[in-house]
Amino acid sequence: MDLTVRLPRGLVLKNPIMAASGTFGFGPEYAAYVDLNRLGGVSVKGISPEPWRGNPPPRVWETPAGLLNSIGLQNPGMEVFLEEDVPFLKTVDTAIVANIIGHTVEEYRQVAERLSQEPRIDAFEVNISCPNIKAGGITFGHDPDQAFRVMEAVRAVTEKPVMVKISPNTAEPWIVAEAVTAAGADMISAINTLVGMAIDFKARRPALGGRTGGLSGPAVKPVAIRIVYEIASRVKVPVIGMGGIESAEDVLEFLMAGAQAVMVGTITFQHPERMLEIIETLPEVLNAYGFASLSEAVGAALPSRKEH
Amino acid sequence: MDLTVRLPRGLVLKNPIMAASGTFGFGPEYAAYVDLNRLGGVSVKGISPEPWRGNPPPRVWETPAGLLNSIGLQNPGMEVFLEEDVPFLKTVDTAIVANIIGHTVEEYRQVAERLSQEPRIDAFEVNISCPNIKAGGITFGHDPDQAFRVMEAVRAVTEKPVMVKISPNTAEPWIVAEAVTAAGADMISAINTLVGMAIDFKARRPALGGRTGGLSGPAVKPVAIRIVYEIASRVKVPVIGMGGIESAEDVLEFLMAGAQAVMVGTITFQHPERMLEIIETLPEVLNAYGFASLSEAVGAALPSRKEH
Amino acid sequence: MAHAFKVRIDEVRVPAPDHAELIVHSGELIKARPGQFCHVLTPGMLRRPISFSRIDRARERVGLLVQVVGSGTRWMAERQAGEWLDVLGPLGRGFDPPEGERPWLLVGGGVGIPPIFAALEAWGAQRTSSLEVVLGARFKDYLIMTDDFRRMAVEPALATDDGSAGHRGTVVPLVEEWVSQHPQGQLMACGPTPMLAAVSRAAASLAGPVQLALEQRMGCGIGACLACVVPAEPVGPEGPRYRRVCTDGPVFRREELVF
Amino acid sequence: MAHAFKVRIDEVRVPAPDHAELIVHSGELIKARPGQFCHVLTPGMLRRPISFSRIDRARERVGLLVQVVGSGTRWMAERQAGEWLDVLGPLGRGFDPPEGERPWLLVGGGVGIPPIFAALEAWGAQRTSSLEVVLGARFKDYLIMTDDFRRMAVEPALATDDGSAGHRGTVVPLVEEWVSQHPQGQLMACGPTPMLAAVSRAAASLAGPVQLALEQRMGCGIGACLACVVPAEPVGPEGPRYRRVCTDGPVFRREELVF
Ligand SMILES: Cc1cc2nc3c(=O)[nH]c(=O)nc-3n(C[C@H](O)[C@H](O)[C@H](O)COP(=O)(O)OP(=O)(O)OC[C@H]3O[C@@H](n4cnc5c(N)ncnc54)[C@H](O)[C@@H]3O)c2cc1C
Ligand SMILES: Cc1cc2nc3c(=O)[nH]c(=O)nc-3n(C[C@H](O)[C@H](O)[C@H](O)COP(=O)(O)OP(=O)(O)OC[C@H]3O[C@@H](n4cnc5c(N)ncnc54)[C@H](O)[C@@H]3O)c2cc1C
Ligand SMILES: Cc1cc2nc3c(=O)[nH]c(=O)nc-3n(C[C@H](O)[C@H](O)[C@H](O)COP(=O)(O)O)c2cc1C
Ligand SMILES: Cc1cc2nc3c(=O)[nH]c(=O)nc-3n(C[C@H](O)[C@H](O)[C@H](O)COP(=O)(O)O)c2cc1C
Ligand code: FES
Ligand code: FES
Repeated sequence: MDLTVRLPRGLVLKNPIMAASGTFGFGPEYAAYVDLNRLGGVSVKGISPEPWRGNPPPRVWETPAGLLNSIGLQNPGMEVFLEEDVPFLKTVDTAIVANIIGHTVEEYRQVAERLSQEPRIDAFEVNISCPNIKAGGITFGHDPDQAFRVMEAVRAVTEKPVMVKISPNTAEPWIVAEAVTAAGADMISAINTLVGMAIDFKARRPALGGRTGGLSGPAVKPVAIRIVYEIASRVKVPVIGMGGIESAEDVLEFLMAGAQAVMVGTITFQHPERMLEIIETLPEVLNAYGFASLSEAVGAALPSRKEH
Repeated sequence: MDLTVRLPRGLVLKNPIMAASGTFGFGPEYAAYVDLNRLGGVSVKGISPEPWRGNPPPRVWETPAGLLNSIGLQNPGMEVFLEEDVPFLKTVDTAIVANIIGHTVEEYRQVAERLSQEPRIDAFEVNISCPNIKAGGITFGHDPDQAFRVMEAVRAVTEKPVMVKISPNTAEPWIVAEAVTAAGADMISAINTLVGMAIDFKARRPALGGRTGGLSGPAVKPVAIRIVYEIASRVKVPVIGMGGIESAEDVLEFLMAGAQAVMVGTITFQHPERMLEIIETLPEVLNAYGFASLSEAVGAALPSRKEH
Repeated sequence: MAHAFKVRIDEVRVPAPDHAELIVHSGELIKARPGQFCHVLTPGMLRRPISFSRIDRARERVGLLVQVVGSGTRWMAERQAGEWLDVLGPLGRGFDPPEGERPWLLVGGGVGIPPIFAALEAWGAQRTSSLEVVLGARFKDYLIMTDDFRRMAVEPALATDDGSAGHRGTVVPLVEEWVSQHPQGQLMACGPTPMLAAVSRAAASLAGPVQLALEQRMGCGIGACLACVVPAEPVGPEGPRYRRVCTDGPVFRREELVF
Repeated sequence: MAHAFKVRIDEVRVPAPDHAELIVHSGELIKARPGQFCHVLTPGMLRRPISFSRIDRARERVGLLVQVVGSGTRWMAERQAGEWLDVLGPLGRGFDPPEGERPWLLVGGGVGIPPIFAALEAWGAQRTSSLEVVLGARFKDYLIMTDDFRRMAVEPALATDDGSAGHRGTVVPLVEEWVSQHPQGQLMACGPTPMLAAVSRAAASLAGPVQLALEQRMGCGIGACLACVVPAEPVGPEGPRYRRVCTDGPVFRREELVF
């Protein structure tokens, strides 16, 4: 079965399975475990103009079927990324998505402009939804006007395909999706993590160094499916779905809810090879539920599709 | 260990464990399985002035460590409740919380006024956060002004203790908590369910009859802990915590995050007797983590407590 | 006070591919009526409702016959004799006993067959009137318990979707035929909802009671959560009223239901 | 290409209450250096990092000695010989071999003892200079592996919080004493972070390398997620830099760290 996914501005994925930002480093880290050439794409760790330190440890905490993290977007900044990681990325054949972050609209613009010059970068994912930093990050993602301004600034400096990553922590995430689409976003990716917390009984304080953290993993899948479904029902641009994917069945659930492709995060920590297994079994699973092609499954559960 | 909880307006619980609304019927249903006299309290299924039909089936769907439901607040209306269930409730000695719902501010007022005349009802829980109905319900819970007006109308007609149940589906749930406290709420209960969805592969549509549903169970605990912690940090009134409680350790986590008492929902379906087991083991668990009393644990992880 | 309790699995039978029948020992569950169910703890969030395939009061054993359709039934099918199940039950409204004089038709589809067999086992011996059994399934292998019926000296009429055993197609034509021949008859059926809807229509003219055992996704299993509802009479301006499979059913009279 | 793989448990030992040592067979894991770890799949969301307690190249067996502190270690301690573990490894930066001429102190606290024993087993035989071992634990029963040290002809100095074996208190006074007597010495330590912080201070004046093996909660275990960081040099205006225990460590030089 042909698993190719054709997205706006000529972005082509070999298959709909990409590594989710922040769970796959900048690419080289998992290269010993996963043949990157077989992935649909890799969204690298969030990149800012200058280095960010991140939050104090502990930075992860297990929860029922989930994971809380408060990495705080630690990254060495765009110049180090270009120097140290892009040369490796040039040796692999998979779509590279640069996940970009900033404290201000200007910082988003800066990093998009600089990385736009790098041909190895195939697309941008504008992260306005990270719950783990105080300024910037999620605050842009909760306000359609600010989200619009970030996307507008990024659009002004790049011709590459751009997706905006949506926060699940608002009542109506599709409002932000509509705002950034109006500002020129080519795609929406959803969801980022839910804000959560755990208590360390012995320390008598929140378990994570950053106090609150972002919840990911299978626990959040129903929230993600619903947001993908609502956005796909309302917005014309393609949606990249994620949140709790563990299996090819989970991928099918996102596809049927309206996603054209997906990203896989937390489960990679448990099973580095899981994305490849999913890619291998996806055709069988599509067939088992009566889909002759990938595109047939996309949006199959949306109301508009039922009326046809 | 004395587990008594003293709450505003003379509401006294034998212990901090109450049954969560919608998971325990109106009281009689579980009476064959659980000695209600041993519970801290029971929050009954949401009650409206007139009968509500609820949503089409299927109404529940399993998710990883969670449960989606779209019951849609089916209930026989306040008069049937008073006639058919209150007589039974008069035979048991536990705090009875009437969970009330309405499509309009006026409906909330009506049901509060009518039930306020019934001495067996010890307190109200104003449900402005149910994601499973279209009009009323969650729309009140997402708008601090509307939430204020609902609480104001309820306050005008009852002297009984009133808690307002908060939706987790907004960026800053404490804003609604602050609004209803300003309108005279004596307590906050949190959280109601997260909005979610699952896809039925064979039917090629959302699995629940109501399309979206409310996510509960262990999966949501980190979201609940964080919201309880934030509300308890900001609002002066007592917080009743819930979301994913399975064990006495989970209860302790809510207490340390600032809850004075808790409600237990989804796990009761799996283990009807679990609430009683929790009540029995809570003193040991408190002791194991160095708490000599219940009140010592309340808020132990809050920043204000650390500064003392 | 009622409570969840543990029952020992005495024996595990494999009546067909993808099926397992757990024979469990329990002085409590043998109080069940055919058509009642128990709510079985599995590793998932919710218990699984399973009917009784046989109720052996003398030996204090009941049967739980499952078809593997997902994680919970797979887990059940993997149990071994000597292990324990955590159950709530018996739960729900079972079949009312057949009326003595009326011709009696039992209709089972797929994993709706077990409670039908339990009904035959409980009441078949005292029957004074004619009795027939119609069983349907997707294909031959899934026509479970046919030997059990034969041991009760009943030769069931069979139907399979693919014609691999008995009539090709559903049980409905067989039911229609029986109804036309036995206007004074009574009927008990259990199976997938579309089958029950068709059986209900086919049996509309019967003079005797038509009892249908329904399935619905359940939460509590004891009447508290209102998860397990099905559309029922009376139909008001907003549509049918909703009633609970776990306590108002699983067995309903056809007049009570709206398909 | 590296990958997660399954290793067979040859033997399960119980070195102390609440502890278990799984002896697993693996041609891959025996390539490990003392101080490295493997990332073990358990039923939870994340794998569990566990050091090697012994690395027997000849018999192709390594030891994984766990103290039961939660769900994952409990699950591991319940494994039986003949079962399989799913592991990633060996991972991380292990201890550098001791420098031949320098007096050598090995310090282990609690479940930090296993990698210390692995270091002794790997390099103890070739030593040309003096060697001492200091072990600490909460109480006597938790002083694990002391017989293993004795079999290597080393009598460890002991300390317990409650004085139930050896000195009452922590290992720190014993380390301080050794440091004052061996200014040219080198040191390897593994244990809880507060112990390592104190050992690091006590060993500040040593002329030889001071290697400390740290713990931190991990996600990926292979350097991708930046979960497992500890504060490290250089300290900038915003505070220390963060480095990864899983790939930059678990073993660090004391100069690299900020406690
Ligand atoms: C009153 C009653 C009696 C039943 N008796 C039998 C029986 O004797 N033998 C038998 O094999 N099956 C019987 N079923 C169906 C059986 O309950 C389901 O096949 C089973 O719950 C599926 O669980 P799973 O984990 O394997 O499937 P999954 O699809 O993984 O289950 C997911 C969830 O959906 C629910 N679910 C899935 N299918 C059904 C269904 N058809 N009906 C109700 N809930 C469902 C599960 O309980 C669970 O909560 C009965 C159902 C009811 C309501
Ligand atoms: C490099 C390294 C080597 C280790 N070697 C050993 C060893 O040889 N023997 C041994 O008994 N223990 C060792 N530990 C500690 C061991 O990893 C934890 O005790 C274990 O992960 C606890 O898991 P749990 O499920 O039992 O506890 P839980 O508290 O239920 O675990 C919850 C989560 O916290 C993490 N966690 C809890 N405690 C620790 C801890 N101290 N360090 C890191 N993560 C933790 C778990 O991995 C899990 O993700 C080592 C830790 C590290 C980082
Ligand atoms: C440890 C960790 C770090 C993450 N870092 C980022 C990040 O830098 N940028 C980003 O957009 N999302 C980040 N995310 C969110 C994921 O990309 C993804 O949206 C989320 O984890 C849901 O998918 P999952 O459940 O498959 O992990 C991170 C998630 C985790 C678990
Ligand atoms: C089946 C079901 C029905 C519910 N009905 C109501 C309701 O009528 N009113 C209400 O305020 N909350 C209702 N809730 C929400 C619960 O009271 C509780 O807030 C939520 O389930 C989180 O707790 P839990 O994870 O322990 O179940 C319902 C939850 C479930 C699972
Ligand atoms: S399953 Fe809860 S009412 Fe029937
Ligand atoms: S655990 Fe992921 S970087 Fe160390």
